[in-house]
Amino acid sequence: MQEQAFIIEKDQLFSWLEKLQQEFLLIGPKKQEEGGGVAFLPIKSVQELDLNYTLTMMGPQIYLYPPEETICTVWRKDDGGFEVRMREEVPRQVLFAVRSCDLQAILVLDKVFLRPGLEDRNYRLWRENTLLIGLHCSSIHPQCFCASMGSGPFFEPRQGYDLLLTDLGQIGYLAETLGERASSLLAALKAQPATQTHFDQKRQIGHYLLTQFQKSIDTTHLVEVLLKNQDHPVWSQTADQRCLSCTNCTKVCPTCFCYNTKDTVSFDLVRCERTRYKDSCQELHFAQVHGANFRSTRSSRLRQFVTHKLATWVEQFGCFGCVGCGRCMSWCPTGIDLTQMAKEIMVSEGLYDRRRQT
Amino acid sequence: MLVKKKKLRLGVFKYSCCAGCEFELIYFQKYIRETFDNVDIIYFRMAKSGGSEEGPFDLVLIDGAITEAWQVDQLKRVRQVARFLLPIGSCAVNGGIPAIKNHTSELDMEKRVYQDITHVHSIKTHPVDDYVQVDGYIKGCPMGRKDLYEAFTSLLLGKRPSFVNYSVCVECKIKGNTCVLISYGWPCMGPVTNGGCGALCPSYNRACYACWGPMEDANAPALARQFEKMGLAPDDIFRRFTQYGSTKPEFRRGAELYGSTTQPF
Amino acid sequence: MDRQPNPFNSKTISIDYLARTEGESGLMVKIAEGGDVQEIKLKIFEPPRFFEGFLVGRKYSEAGDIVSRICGICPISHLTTSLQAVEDAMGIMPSPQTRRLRRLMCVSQVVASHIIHLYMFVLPDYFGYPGFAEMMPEFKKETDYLLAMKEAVNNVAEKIGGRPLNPVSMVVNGFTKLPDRETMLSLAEGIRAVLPMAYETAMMMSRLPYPDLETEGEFAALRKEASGEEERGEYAFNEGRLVSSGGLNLDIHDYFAAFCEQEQGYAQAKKSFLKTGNTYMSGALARVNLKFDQLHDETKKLAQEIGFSRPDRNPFHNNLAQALEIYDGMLESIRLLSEIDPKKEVPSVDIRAGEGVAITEAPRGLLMHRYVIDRRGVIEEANLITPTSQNFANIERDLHLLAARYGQSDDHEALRLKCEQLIRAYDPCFSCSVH
Amino acid sequence: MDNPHYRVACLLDVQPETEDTSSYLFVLEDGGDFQFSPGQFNMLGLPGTEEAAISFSSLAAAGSGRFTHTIRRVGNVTRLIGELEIGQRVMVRGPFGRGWPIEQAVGCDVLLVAGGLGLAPLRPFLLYMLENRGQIRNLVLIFGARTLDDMIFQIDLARWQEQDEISTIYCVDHLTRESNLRLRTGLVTRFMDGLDLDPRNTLACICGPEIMMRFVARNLALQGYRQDRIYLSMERRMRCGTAHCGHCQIGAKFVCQDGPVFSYPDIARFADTAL
Repeated sequence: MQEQAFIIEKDQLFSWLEKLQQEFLLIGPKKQEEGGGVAFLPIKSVQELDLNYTLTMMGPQIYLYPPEETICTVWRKDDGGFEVRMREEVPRQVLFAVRSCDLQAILVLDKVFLRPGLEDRNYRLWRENTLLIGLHCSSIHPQCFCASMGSGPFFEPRQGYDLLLTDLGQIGYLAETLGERASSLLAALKAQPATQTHFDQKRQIGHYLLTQFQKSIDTTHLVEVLLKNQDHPVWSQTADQRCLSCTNCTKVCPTCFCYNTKDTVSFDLVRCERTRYKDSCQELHFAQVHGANFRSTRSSRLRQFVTHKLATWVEQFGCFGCVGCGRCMSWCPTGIDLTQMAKEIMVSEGLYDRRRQT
Repeated sequence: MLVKKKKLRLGVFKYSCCAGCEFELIYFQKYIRETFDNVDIIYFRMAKSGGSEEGPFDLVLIDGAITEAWQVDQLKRVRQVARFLLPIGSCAVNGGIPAIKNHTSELDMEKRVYQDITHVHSIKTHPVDDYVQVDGYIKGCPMGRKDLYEAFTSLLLGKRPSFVNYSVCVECKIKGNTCVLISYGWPCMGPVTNGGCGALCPSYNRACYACWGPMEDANAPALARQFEKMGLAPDDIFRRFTQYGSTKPEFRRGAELYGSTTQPF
Repeated sequence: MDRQPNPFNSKTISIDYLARTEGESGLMVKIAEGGDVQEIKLKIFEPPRFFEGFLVGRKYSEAGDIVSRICGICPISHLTTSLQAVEDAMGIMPSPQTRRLRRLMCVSQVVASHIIHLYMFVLPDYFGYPGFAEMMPEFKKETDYLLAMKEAVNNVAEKIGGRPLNPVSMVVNGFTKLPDRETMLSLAEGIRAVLPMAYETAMMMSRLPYPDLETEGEFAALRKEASGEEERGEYAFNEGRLVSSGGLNLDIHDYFAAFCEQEQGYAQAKKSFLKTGNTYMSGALARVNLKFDQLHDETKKLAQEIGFSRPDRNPFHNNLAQALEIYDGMLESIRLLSEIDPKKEVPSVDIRAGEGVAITEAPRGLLMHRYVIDRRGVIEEANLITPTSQNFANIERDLHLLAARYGQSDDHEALRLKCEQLIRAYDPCFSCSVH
Repeated sequence: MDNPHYRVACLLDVQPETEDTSSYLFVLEDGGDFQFSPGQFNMLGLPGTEEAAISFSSLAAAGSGRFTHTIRRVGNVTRLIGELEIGQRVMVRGPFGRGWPIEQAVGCDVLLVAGGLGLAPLRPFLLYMLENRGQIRNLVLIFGARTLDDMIFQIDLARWQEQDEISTIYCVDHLTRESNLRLRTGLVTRFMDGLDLDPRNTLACICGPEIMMRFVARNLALQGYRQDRIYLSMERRMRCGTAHCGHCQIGAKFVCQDGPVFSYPDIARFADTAL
């Protein structure tokens, strides 16, 4: 694995991106026409990029795992057989300026969809055709708590991305490459190699950012405490009073991977398109089987979401399912905050001092 | 081998409504040819003269809410000869707009419109499933084409259709719409409203007004209380939960927090 | 020996349920043996939904969404009328752009409604089919025309309004979202592509064997005269003065000075009359008769080609007038789509108490909404008078004429068909009429 | 291997079991081999109906590409499979999941408890045990159904009750008519005392409605059977079979990959089950 670090001037980087656009579809943070929020959208000109964003509603993962996509098309042949056509190719794309939490979320999705022997075809196609460029945050949103979840503000794992950028102000970007693909693409740039000073600067920015968090959660005993408190009143109270089962939390969550499939047949019944769409455990029918629904109550569904992200995920995949991006609470119509629920349980276990709650 | 298709014997019955859903059916966008190729219209007054209401029917679509007693009688007869019966559109599914009158006394309501009310035979507005068992709902105002397509192709294939049963929010997220409730503080009914419209209103910069009616098991009281926190007056909250689908317990529970949903005669 | 006509030995046409119209109605025609018409009753048994009743107590901002559910075919007319009545009550003058976009929406809806009416409701009568579905296998070209034209005009309402039925972008004082210029131009292209089909449609309609009849009522319509530099006023749909062939020329606010409404024991709809006691006809034929000069030149030429001469008093020719309006509406849509370059405007409202009236031309005729609104924007009074109520009295009067004229010569079946054809020619909407 | 991976199978034979249940014998159309172990399942589907997870009710026959599913016609997929004629095709993905812990049976008593259609996934396990009878000690089958007419595999049942290699207890809720099967009346839990089994050294495998498994497992635990040797097969909404779609998750487990056969303690610690 090839690891290199360069200093790239900002103009240089943008012109490099423009060149990349000849081969790749560029996707990056862009201010939306309506509402003024920033979203990951296809970029026509690099001027459209908004690199100071803190939070997008939908993570860049929607370009690796689309909320709706076709898995295959099946034809009924005249001889009674079936012809199954899988998706063969996807466009080549660059995901630019992905924050640390979202890089972590992509690692999580990799664990789900690229498990050896059980690879998901579509996800692999998207992933292989995507150049992933990270950009570290330069400010912290009040809802962010990535530091608590170990997924930010700087991205530590040396895996998953192609290029990782840190904004060093006037000096430009510290660019750390991973793997052959990014190195060869950057070769044309003839950028200066980074020095220890630059890494020191990066570390300083990291230290500064760590002081900016307004939200945190202590994860030391989180897993066992949550698993122990499956019947805690916080579940039913929050569910009854505030949870709408609208599924927004799961739809915006960058690690939520559940999907459902749906067949659409043509009127002549010959052609069938099998699509999958991101499903949600908050939806009433999610755990419906013939004759029973294992999570028919709203509180059991809410508990499933929180305990999965913060507890059972660890046993499943060896990491938290929550990357601390704060999306679920930001886009919850009633502002349900999973860290608050977890803290309430910890308080009742005597593990958390109420006064320390933020 | 191709699936052997039989033409569906179709009946369409109209009760109290604007007939927009029937209209939607006779002009089922690109699929009108396929639709008419695959059905035998047995009874559909808006599209065909004559026709018998005796059935039997493979598929009966009910358009409109029940507001008069004769409709109940006919509906029950039709149910007996229908293999599959689906209410189409908000009026039939949840009372729709005609159910707004349920929150005023029936007599007052009639007197506002007619001087002589002796020829009026209205009862309170009821959705179809208050009287007969139904095999699903094609929601929408007018009914959603996606669900209509699903109903036809499923029945041709011989399986039960599966209709959209998630909230409008899901479609907003798929489209990447700015959330009008959170970003603008508008009282959007999307979180408790059944999806299928493609998050139409939020995509057009306005708050969802719940024209598809409640999503199953929606927690309307929680949203109603959120509206109160956002500064809406009680009567405004009441109106939002009674414009559509207040015959359904989901919305009624939201409305009841801010007004009376039951009225004496 | 000459047998004296026995008044009790009458011929009765009784239709329990009139098919291929919007909404529910039946018909009863009784003709004495001698040919005297004894009784005509258009029994509109569409159940009342009490819109005028439950609008009371609702917010001004809801009114448009609620009333658009009066009618599944002309929701845009109800919506536009409602918005304009609210604006009238609050003293709001929408921007020229808003007014033009509304006009575009209304034109597209009139065209769409006429297309469906002619193809799906009218044609089966003249070709002897129970419905259009049964015609489709034989009439492939007509089916193609129907689908292509409807799609092109529906696209306009869908792109601008969100959906063709019950659009969502139209609100008090504006549009919540505007299409971009590219969309407008591509919509114009779409309509241009089907324009020849509209021409063909008019030709086809002109060849149908319409019964002879002359209505005795007046024609009433909304008319807007040319102002300033305009060569001719626009063929009014949403704005203008009330005019009639009887010489009426009124501000819309004076509607009640000239028109009145009566309840009928046998019908859930009310019947409108002129205060003079005369009946009147509104809708496509009335519009074309009263505003022929304001049609596009191409339409006038088409009118000549299909032999339409005005004033045309045959109510069956309402179908011809509709065909002309389809063609003219497409020309007008193309003009508006090519001209309007939508600029962002935020629809803002200062809520004020007041009384407001609006009258528009729905596909089937004049549509009046009147509201009284309190200072919080809550509706205190609502009065809606729909096209079919306006035409109700004249339909029955025409049926009377028809029965008198053909009652002796036609057999039962032929007369029944003529009665149905006459009612359908008016394109009545019983859902609207009762509401 | 990339997922999903669809194969096409052809219907060879249908054996009616009860009024709404039949056993369907399929063969892979690509001529390939199909290896699977008792307790595993396939995703069966037809274009237009999505898919349903169905356990194998036969033992794999090496090199034949043949497999049997015993299916009750209750849902979209199963009803349409029920309408298939011999020679028609289905789409197949599989085999998926972890089956019964065959290796643990060696040297032990084996108890099988089945309710209704739950006998289908246990049948290949039982057939395997009978083929390898020498490796285990006592073998007991308790099978319950609502009535005699709800009992599947009646030919097998009749044979097993006469075989010395296996002790059988068949019970029904209501005795409706006579048959050659020796039937008792009552729920399966009524017949679980005094079995000729060594609680400390018994592998217990349970399959049936979740509520039945709950009481059987609890009953066994109370009788002193080793809980970690009680196994049950969970029915969940499995959509993908490859632990991607998330529908079948219970706690940290994916039923389609970690199951459908689980040990009792594994399942009992999670919420959202009847256990």
